[in-house]
Amino acid sequence: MGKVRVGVFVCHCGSNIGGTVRVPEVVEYARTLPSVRYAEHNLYTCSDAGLTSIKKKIAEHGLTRVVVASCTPRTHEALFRHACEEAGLNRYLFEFVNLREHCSWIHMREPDAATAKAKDLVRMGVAKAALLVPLEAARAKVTPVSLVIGGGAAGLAAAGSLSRQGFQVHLVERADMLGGLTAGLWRLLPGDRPAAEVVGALTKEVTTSGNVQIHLRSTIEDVSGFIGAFKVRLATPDGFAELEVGTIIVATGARELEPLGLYRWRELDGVMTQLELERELVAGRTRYGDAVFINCAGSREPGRTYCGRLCCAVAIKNARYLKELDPDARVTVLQRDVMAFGAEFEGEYRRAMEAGVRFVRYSPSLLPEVVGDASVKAVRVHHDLMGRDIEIPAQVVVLTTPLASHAEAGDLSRMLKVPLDADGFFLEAHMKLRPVEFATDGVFVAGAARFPADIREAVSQGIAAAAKAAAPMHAGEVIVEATTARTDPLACSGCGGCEAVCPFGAVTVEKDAKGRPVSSVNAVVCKGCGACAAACPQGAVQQQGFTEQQILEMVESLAFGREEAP
Amino acid sequence: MERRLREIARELLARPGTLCFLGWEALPNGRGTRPVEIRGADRADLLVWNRTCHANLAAYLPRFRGSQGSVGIAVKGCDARALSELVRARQIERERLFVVGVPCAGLAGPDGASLALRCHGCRYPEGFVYDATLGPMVAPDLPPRPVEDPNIDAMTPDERRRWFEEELGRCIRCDACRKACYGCFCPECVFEASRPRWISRRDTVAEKLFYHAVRAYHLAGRCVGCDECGRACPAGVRLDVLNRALARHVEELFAFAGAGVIEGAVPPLLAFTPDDPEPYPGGEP
Amino acid sequence: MTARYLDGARLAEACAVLGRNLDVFAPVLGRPGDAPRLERLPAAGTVTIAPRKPLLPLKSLFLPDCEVILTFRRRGNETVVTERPPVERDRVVLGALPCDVAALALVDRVMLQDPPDPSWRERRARTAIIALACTGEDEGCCCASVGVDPLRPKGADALLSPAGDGWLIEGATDKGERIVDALDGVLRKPTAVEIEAARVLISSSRKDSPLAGCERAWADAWDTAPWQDLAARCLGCGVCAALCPTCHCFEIQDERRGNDGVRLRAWDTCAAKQYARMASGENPRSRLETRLRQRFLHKLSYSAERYGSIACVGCGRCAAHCPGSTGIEEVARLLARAEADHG
Amino acid sequence: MTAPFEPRILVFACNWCSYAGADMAGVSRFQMPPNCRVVRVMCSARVKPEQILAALTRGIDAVVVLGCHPGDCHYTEGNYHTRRRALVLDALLATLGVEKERFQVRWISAAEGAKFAAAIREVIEAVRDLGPNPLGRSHGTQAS
Repeated sequence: MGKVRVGVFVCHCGSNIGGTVRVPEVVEYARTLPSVRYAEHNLYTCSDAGLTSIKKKIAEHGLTRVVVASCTPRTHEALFRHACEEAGLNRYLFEFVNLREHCSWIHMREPDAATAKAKDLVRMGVAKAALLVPLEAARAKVTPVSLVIGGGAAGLAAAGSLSRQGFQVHLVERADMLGGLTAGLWRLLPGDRPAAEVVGALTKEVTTSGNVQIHLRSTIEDVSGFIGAFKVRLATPDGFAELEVGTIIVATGARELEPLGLYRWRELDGVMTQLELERELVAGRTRYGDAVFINCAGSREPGRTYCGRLCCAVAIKNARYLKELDPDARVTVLQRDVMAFGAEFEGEYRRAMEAGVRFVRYSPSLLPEVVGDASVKAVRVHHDLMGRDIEIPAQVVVLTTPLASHAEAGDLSRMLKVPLDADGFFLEAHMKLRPVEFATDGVFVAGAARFPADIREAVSQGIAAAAKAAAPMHAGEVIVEATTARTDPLACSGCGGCEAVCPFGAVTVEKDAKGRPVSSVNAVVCKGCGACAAACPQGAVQQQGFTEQQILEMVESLAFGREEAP
Repeated sequence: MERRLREIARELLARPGTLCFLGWEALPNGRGTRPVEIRGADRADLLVWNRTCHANLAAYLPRFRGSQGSVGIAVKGCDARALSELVRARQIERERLFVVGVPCAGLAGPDGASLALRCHGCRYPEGFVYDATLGPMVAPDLPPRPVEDPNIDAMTPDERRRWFEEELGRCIRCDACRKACYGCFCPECVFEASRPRWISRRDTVAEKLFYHAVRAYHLAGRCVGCDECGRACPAGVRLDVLNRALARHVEELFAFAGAGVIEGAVPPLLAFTPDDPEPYPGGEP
Repeated sequence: MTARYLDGARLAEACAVLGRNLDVFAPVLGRPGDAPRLERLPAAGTVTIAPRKPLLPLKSLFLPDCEVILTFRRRGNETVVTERPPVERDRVVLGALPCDVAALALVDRVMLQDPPDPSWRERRARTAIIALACTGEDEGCCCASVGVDPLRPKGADALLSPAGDGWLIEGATDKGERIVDALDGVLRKPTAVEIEAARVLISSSRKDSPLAGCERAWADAWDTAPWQDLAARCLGCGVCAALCPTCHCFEIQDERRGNDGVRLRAWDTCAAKQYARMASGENPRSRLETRLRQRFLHKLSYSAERYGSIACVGCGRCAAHCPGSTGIEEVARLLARAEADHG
Repeated sequence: MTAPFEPRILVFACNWCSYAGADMAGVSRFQMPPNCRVVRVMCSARVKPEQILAALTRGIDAVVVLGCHPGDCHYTEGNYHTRRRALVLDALLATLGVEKERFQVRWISAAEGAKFAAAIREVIEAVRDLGPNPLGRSHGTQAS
């Protein structure tokens, strides 16, 4: 890798560093370090003057490694790497030393100690720099085709958005029709718009666009590959199909929880779930008589502790419909507390009360009781405010159950190497910063597959996921982290430790020509965390840019490198 | 039992495609046994089994990495644990092995009569699948391990450190311990590598401490307590004290059954659960 | 030259006297059950002048397992080097065993041939060896089979012969005589009984080892001996070489840590896999059996060819410590058998 | 009259949370004693216990590993591996009689500059009280 000639550039950062650390002294010290061929200080190394000087000195002194001792790599590393690149030096032959955040700013009253520490830090940086090697970021072509798993609101929105952008889309739906849960609904809040219209609008786009290939009654059998080049095996009514896609959007939605064993559902006539109610409404039933809705059926309790979020709004909506269908009927909603978030739902809540729907609070310690022999007669409940039991006559009891994750989510999460949360919903890379992405590149999530979402949320998440998925497909290639892991096949015993700890499935152990197990890293999938390198007892797996030798050299230059004997 | 062992080996070696049978043979001086690799059915009668069969034959298996043909091997409980961990670590294919379980009621100590220290409280690998056994492979009724000598648990940290510095200080850096260890199958040991040079050749306590500490860590959750390292050590360093202590800690920390006890089980250091013990500040949920 | 007598009770005193102008080395027993170790006095543990082989042979005082030849510090582009002398003061070794003493002569053949190894030569020149007439009680002992006289060993500067609860001490060289004179204050004239006791000493060191009459070239052994079988058992642990009194291979390494470093000479062995590996990664002895063959043929054949005697003094350490219980005696037996079968 | 003992402490910090937390401490001008040297790694799971043992046997007085809060790892599960390795290393060091203060793990997010400063102060105090690292007594390079 050529001669090691290190150049050190120490920054005053105005007085931010220079006001505490005696920068010229640090530069003098740097000049005494082995393999340092040049050192200087700059008022602002990140200024044009500073960057120009770096480039000039690289040429003048034939520097092959550059160390900048200034602020934090988190803000300035890219800038200095770029400067090295402009001077014809590989961008990874640059090492950053943090003298500001990690030294001058935190030892402002101790110039001597801060200066001594700055020398240590520079020495450690130079020690590592001397061992840096040029790296090339891996590039991978991205097939401009996307797979959308799930034909519900989120999936339809995602597929529609992608097709509008001119990408081929495979839309996979295991049911025999599109629309998902929404398709079975009556009317939607806000605005009482018939669900059929919304589904129709969403569906129309994908069915009419030539870009979306719809696979009904189809399921995912197997997924291999990585961003840009996934291979997907599809089970369709007419046999298996192999798809090659660049990105994958998971929009598998959720299911309405079946309240088995709760409130005598499937035991008494007249006890039904919200979805069952809406299907009846769609089918045209108009007579219900007195109705009691029981919220939080099967949610916010041990075993399923989460709040379904939407169910309150659904109960509010349907309670009002029943009241409107039969103004004389007594419609009561038993609730633990009403989560009618946002202006619209708050409005709907008021609207329902004005329509004459009664809301009665019950406590989880005293659950309501459905009374009746063959069919529902009444619901007995402890009225929290009156502090006594009351009995509410009813012909219909509607159970408001939360959305729950699909049992099959587990298989899909294994195939895609993406995680699930404790409730079996898909877990995104970061709930705030990367809400529709998985940690695994090229795989995205939208809608109720992540967490109970209403149609608005499902659609916007679908469009967001589509946008995220479109980015690499527009670029046509992905450039991935260069500080990835790498295996030395001669040193590797094939024990599989690296494979076991890799969160991304980037490391695999397979037999070589001689039949010996050997690990290898897929640089495109690897995110450069280094967990595998730390798991390898022998050091056969190395993380480029953070090799065993580089780190140990820093440790030793701290332990042994001082002027005075330790 | 010995006869049955020979019969099994003979029958196996007669089969086409059998490479060899790993067992124990009597020492020339008749006092004790040593490992033997039998090739050819006619030599099966060399095989013996008795209380002096200390050698953990699993240590020889990684040599067959990348070769063809099946290998017969006699294993005691501890050896079986080593074997199943080697299979888990892909150092040998289970299909290639014909594993003969030897019901061991505890090996002889140095004096020939007593029970070897390491055998006290020995447990057989639960759920290990043998291809044949010389008798029922049941947990022998062995006395629990006597109060450790030295009893490092009873020492203050400072006493412990001094004890280990003195004990490991006896090490002569011959590396026999790792070469005798079934679990040290790296093509090139990290201590032999020169980039980086993890360890100095210098004869200092710190280097010895580093060497043995790293070895213990590498074997955490993989050490089966066969104490072959101790047997190989010419300086009589009590390596078992460190290995045993760490094995115990790992088993307690992660409710781990023990290295190789459950076939295919991943060693604790290659796995995790979100609800592992959390002693570190900032980790409270 | 007349024999003098050292009372067991006055051993410590004797060591102290010698310690005035010399570095004194003696077998020290650290922990019961362990083998004694040759240590510089004063040392923790008890000095044991007895026919018990020290863990590391006498050779290790002349070719240490690891020694610092020089130290260096890097400053900018220059490097400051400081050499280390092999010995500070003249040295004396008390109670060396005849097998170990004989081994020094075998290693001399290598280390003192032109060009001689400077630190070996200086250590040899500046060390007096007081051997112990050895009754060879260990099972492994067979020095008598390879031409070592355990009771009157060659190569020692003075000899201790057990008698009563002490030792008869006789100088054998000027160096030895000077040591005896220096000890005059703690020695006394032996009684007739003591002289007789020392005269009738018997060593149980075996004379019938297959190593006896081994000193010739084993031309065919390369192909005929069952190296494969030996390798099948060998763990390649290298204990045999680590403890061998005649093995003398070493490597020289520069070790830098931070900006400081040392040049080391450390023991090495042909039993180790990396021993023959070249910079290219090519390794002519990557297979265990080839390394075994190298080690044992070197001792039993090449050495005999070159110097007229095998490179083994029958101390038995290799057999005693081999986890596979295979010592050089057994190898010699196998060579003989192989020759008989093929010859 | 010798100078009072000042420990040398090595800190490994993960790029995404703890190193950023350290930056935050700097930006906030939280003052702390100058005994620590931070080495940046991408994830705390890159830190190899061998490296920690090397530092300690080479005479570094204490090693601190900082990572994201469990569950917040940038690489989803890296710090869970860090935690397991640390638990085992703790056990190993405790067995060897090394004071627990000489190896510490803290979970510090990018926002927790104050927590970083506090942690560093605590560590330094504790190690100062312990005195020099005995494991470093006879490490391998001094010209002895």
